[in-house]
Amino acid sequence: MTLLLLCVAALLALGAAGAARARHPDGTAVVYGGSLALCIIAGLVGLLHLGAAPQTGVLPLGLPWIGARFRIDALAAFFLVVVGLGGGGASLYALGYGRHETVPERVLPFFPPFLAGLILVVIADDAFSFLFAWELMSLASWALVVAHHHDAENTRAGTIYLLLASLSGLALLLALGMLAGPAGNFAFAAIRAAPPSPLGGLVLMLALLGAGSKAGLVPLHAWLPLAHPAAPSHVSALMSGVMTKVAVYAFIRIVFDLLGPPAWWSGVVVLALGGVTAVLGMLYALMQHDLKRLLAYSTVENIGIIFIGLGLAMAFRANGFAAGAALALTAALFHVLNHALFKSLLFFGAGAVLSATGERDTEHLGGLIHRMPRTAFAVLTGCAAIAALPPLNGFVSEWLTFQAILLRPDLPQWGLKVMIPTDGALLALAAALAAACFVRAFGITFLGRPRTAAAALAGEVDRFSLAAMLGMGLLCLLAGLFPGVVIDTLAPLMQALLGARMPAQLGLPWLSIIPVEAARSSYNGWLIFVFIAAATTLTILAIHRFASRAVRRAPAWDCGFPDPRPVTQYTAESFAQPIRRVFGSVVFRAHEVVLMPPPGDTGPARIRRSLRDPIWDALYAPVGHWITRAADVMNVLQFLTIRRYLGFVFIALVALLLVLALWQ
Amino acid sequence: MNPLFGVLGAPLIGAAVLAAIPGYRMSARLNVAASLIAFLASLLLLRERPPSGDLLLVDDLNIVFIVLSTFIGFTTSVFSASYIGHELETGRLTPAYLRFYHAMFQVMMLGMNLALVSNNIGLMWVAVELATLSTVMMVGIYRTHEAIEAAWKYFILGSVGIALALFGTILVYLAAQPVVGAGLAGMAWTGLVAHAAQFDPALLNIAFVFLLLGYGTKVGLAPMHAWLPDAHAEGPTPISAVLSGLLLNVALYALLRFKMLMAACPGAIAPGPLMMGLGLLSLLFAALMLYRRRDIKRMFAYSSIEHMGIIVFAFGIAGPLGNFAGLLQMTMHSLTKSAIFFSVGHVAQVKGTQRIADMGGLTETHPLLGWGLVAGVAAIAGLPPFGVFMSEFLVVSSTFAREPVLALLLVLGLLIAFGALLLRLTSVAFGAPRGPRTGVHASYVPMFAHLALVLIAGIYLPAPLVAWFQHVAALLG
Amino acid sequence: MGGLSLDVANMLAGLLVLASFMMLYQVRLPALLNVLSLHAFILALAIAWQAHLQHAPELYITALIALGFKSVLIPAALRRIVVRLGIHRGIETVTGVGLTMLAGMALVALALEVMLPVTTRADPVTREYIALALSVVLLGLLSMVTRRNAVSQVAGFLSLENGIDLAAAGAQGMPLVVEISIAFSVLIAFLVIGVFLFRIRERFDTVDLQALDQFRGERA
Amino acid sequence: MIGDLLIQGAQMALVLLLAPLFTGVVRKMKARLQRRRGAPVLQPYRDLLRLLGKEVVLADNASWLFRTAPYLIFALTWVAAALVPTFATGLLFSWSGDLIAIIALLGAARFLLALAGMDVGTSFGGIGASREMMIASLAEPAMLMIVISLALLAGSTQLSTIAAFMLSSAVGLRVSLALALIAFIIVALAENARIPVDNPATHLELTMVHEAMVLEYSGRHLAMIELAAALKLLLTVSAIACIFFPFGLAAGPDGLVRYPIGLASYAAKLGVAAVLLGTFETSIAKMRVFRVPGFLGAALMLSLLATLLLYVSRGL
Repeated sequence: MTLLLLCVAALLALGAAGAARARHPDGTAVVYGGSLALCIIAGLVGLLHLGAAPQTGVLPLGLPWIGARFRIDALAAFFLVVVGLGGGGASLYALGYGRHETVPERVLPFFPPFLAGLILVVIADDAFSFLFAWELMSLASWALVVAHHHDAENTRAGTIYLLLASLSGLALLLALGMLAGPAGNFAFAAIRAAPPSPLGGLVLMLALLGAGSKAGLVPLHAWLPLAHPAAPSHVSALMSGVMTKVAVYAFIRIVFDLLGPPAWWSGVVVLALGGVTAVLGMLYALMQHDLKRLLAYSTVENIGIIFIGLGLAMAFRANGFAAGAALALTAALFHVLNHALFKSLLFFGAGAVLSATGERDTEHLGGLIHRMPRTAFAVLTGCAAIAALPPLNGFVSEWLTFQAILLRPDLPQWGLKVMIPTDGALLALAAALAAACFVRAFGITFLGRPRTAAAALAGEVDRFSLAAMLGMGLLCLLAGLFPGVVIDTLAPLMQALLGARMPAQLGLPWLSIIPVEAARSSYNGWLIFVFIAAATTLTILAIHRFASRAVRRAPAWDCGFPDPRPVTQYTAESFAQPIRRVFGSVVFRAHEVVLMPPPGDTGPARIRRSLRDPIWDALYAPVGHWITRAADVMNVLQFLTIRRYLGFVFIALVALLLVLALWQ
Repeated sequence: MNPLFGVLGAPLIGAAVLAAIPGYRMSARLNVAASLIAFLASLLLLRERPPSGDLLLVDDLNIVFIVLSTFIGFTTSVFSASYIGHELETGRLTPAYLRFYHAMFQVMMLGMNLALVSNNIGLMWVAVELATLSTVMMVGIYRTHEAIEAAWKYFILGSVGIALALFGTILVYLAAQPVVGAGLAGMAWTGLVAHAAQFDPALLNIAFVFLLLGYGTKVGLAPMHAWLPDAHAEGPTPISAVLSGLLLNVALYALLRFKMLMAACPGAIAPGPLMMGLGLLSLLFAALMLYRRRDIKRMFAYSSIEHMGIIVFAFGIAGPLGNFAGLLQMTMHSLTKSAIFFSVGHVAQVKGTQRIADMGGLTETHPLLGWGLVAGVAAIAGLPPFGVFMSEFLVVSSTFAREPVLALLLVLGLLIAFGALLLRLTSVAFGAPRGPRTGVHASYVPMFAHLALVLIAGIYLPAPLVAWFQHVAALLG
Repeated sequence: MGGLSLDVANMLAGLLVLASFMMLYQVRLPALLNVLSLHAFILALAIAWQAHLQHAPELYITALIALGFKSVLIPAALRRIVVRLGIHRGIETVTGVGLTMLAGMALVALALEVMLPVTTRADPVTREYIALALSVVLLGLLSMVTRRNAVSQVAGFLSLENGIDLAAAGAQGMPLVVEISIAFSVLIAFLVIGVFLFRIRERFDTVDLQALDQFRGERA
Repeated sequence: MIGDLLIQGAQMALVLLLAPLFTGVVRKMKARLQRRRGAPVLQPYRDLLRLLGKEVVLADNASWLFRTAPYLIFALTWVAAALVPTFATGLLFSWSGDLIAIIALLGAARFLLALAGMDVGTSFGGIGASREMMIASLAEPAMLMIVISLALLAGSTQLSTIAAFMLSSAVGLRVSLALALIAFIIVALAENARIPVDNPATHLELTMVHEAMVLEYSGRHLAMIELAAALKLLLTVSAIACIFFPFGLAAGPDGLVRYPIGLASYAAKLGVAAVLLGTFETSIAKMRVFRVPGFLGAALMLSLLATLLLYVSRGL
């Protein structure tokens, strides 16, 4: 615990050092090297505490009569590991990537405090410290989002981000305030000891609002696709991979730890939101051609998957089915870890592409697999993992979620009876769309022929970036091959939170995983991997040995009409067109118009497409409109005459006197 | 020697001397010196507290205000020294006006300090009036049409407010007179609070209505707020800082005293709901008004209204948490808002305008001012690691557990206000630089001193301070 | 205290209220200032009567201030201003005098309804004084709100302040009354000087948007 | 153990050997129905051998991904096929992946194929990949919903367990099973690029999906992809047979006698499937691409309905 707090202090100091030495050539190395080391320490501390008894500490800071309380229990430890992994990876990556930064003085001072905020949220053990860290995390990441402030889009993104972050902070504040009661028992220990709040449902909804808006749950996701691309790529990775997970942590902490057993309908709400988020997030992602924005929307999708798991856990818990809740929560947390890994990797890849070509727009890329083979390989791993392909890790967590969905068809409540299978369909749809989305993302960016000179002249990125990407890729593979390790590591956490755990996995033959019982379902990642590897190798060997191995290079065949210009390739837009026609016409009111030149005109035909963001139109635009209207109406009050202002005083006085006269 | 002589004498003598001295450098230094003496004297008050007399009183409640007031007076005088020189260079002010300005600065400090230490509600009223008159002068000092209009508006509304407050004061005396007896004792806080239980509650109720509206005008509560934005916007920036940082507090202090009186009288209406209502109204109103502001100082003036709303709301909610939060919020707001005005003042001087549209990219052209402003706005918006976060945390959480609906309104107001501040901050501090990029001879010390204090308070409140605040909070009921 | 003294006190306070109504009614500026002069004169009498009743010699000072300063000096100064600004012939466009008078009646009723029940512990003179003082205060505020002209607003404020003076004088044994009335006089002096110095006429009180644009930084 | 290993090996070899034959039979069937004589049923083997012997003509800008993809696609499909019981349940490694894993393995193969289609940067590759992923985005969820409804019935996602459950008398006739079967068939047609979703025999630009993706492939690479496609077809048919018509499936350790029965019934089922598929494909026209979503959407709805019915009542 002391070590961890020292880590946080060191990170804050590192931020100060970053401010002081930002322009110095070794400033980048010092800051990122330092944060790498500290993240490793934090991750290790988390790892050591995974199975250990909770450890607490108090500092005489924060709310004076409570102090800043900290506690590492299994839940906090797990998320510490996630933070350590994501933060460490981002720092390592930034050792190389950060050297291209044009405004280091706007990035270096805020990166370590951002990490400190992430760590503090996870270990905070009273409402004040928790929210303090929560807002610190928001503020530091906001500063990073607006680092490249000359671009008006970035500052707009920052504004929307901080506004929604503030909403989330206030919602959590309300939730925790309700839990703490009028006497202000803000320590989590006191909240746990207190009898369950009679307004538990309200607290839960507020927690959902607060944590959900930070995590990017539809319809509160609006900031995410704006802010994540705006930040420097290693920060995007951290925001997408880790910060949204910390929001998930907040939800779990409040709902599963501080609040008593939830009502079953709250499970329905969470399941519905999770399912909608998963599908809508992916559909949004499919409509993007900005690489980082696409990744950000894919984060929304994954948050949806995680919340499906959480909703299942709540539904099971509400029905007193602890073992099922353990399975669902394990699936959710496994996906938390997985997403942190592959989303970091993918954002690193996007950053590598950005620094190699200066482009984020996939329509201006292409053919990078030739110029950046290692990056391409790492990104391909990430794409396969996020598309839930076996034997990588994304598949395992989604598989576990499916197992949880299949677990109990006999829950008594009708809401759950309808919602759970629907979520199954939504999850399956989201997974299939994810595969399409990442085929598109990887294919357009890395495959084919370069669409611009920048893409044609790109070069491989530096060692640190590659190390970070390949490291994350390796972790994705390992987590996919040996999921039993992760599940067993999570077991003490489940035991502490739910009073039940999944069956022990590590003792099983062949290191398979069996979520419930052998006859029901089992999966063995490494064996499948070995099968695939062996089959591939054998085939190649056999064919090369017994058949032909001759290769001749020739121009592409292309059905006999090869066109050397890269414009004839499929673009991101055209790739998405079938899906846009199938889903987008309803969801996004997608509309296509082909403008044909008049006969005789040799100009090209043009296609114009339009999309509407349904959620923005239905939720954010009206709110903005309403506030603008109200502000306009109120603004009249700035330009009244003194007489009118006196009139207000007069009316107030007479009204109060009248009230008194009537009241007496 | 009685430290009160320092607190009151330094500005009094300072005013007299400054009125006589030409030459702005000298007088700016003297101004700083006088403010420093007052501040040091107020620190001495912490160590030894003079016995309360018929007219003057130092107790646990007002000492908070005195120290805060003299401290901000001191830092503002330091800021003013560098600010005012620039005004002279650009010709906005002449040496004669500067002489007047410095003298008035001390008169204003005298008025506020006197209002804070007076034991007599009549004397306090006179002192508040003195402070009002001197600030009216300062607001109109640039003699532009806008400044004169602002000063006039301030003057009229302030006068009406203060007249209502006087009527309320007379009614309080009237309620006290049968119990305490005629004479000075009937107007002394010490006597009033001690015997409040036997006062006629109905009379006190009416008195409180007048006092709330009267002093509420000076606090800047909606709908009596109209003078405040213009007065902040058109006067010299040090005065804006003092107005927001001090004068509003002085009026608030008066309100708090009367609230204690009400609380001590069992039959009287609870002042809480009234204060909560006015506080919420001010918060929501100011939050919406923030959006259409084009003048940066006027915008922060509205933010002061917003915060005064929160503070009055917190004191209205009362209870140990509410009062503690109110005190803390008030202290933090004073420090932060004056720091913001310190920054804004220099910014406006550099850019030659107060129009938000003509500023941009400050963090790039003037990093210290720009980041100072960012930190200030973050602090005022209640973001950690700054002190306002703690007070808003306490206000919102303690309200929600008791009055969920009110808390939701409070949160709504906070969010709306935050949105506006953030929008404007973004356009001022970030983006491509707009307007002149010339350097500035700024004194950063006051601004960063305030921000540092706010930062420290946000992370660590020293135990004695906490105990003291808690004690005061308990006094407030 | 005899019945006569009570009656006199009552009559004086009542006259003050009546004068306030006259101010509400008056639309021509010079006439308004005359009424103001009368208003202050009645106030001076009322305070003097209180000084006599309460045996409080310092109240005579207050009465003298009221007489000299408010009844003579200030109206005279205002008259000069009115002439200087060239608005002495103007008729103020106050809409609905009748309505204003009705509102004034309602306010007096409200003041009595509010004050009389709560001052049962005070002595009868004080009771009357306070209740009528509140009426005068409210009427003064009303006239400020209904008038557009700066001078007539100042006049309204003066009558409001007279009401407060009446209350202060009526509160038995209230200390610092003299000091407070001096402080108030200073305020009023500033007010008048302000009107004079800054040539504040009607220009800030127009509803013409063009003029607003000119004088308010916000709309630029 | 050894016996299981043998069975496992035999099955893997069997599907590999049978796959081209099944394709050949279907083609022959279709030819006959169209009153053509058609190629011999062994023609696919000859095609494969010929392709294997040829040199690979690689587009100039093909990457390493393009070259490795065929082998990986083949391997993934083969591993998936190895997990499906053909004539006997109780495969040695069947527990290493369940039905969901099989779908995901096929999904991985498709993922790679689509990428390979985009690698050279031709417009046809893009067309194919884009349409394939659109079709998959509907077919995969439908498939998973079918799995869910089966799993709810059988209490397991393990193919062997499901087959064993179907063999038992507990099943009876159920609405949801019928719905699932129809949906499964629709999805199977789409997954294997059969009429009416795609036409495996055409190279007409605007209609092809699967063929467009493999347009640039030649030689042994093409052979691998063709073989993988054939394997996938066989796998799907085997899965349908194993789930919905598990008669004769050899299960348990109780002796070698059952294996010949299993083999025979498997051969019979394949024969019936080839006839049905050929007949169906001959009697229906290919759809326009944008009619396909409706077709597959119907499958998705049917399967979702099947699942919902099961949640509502286990008896349906």
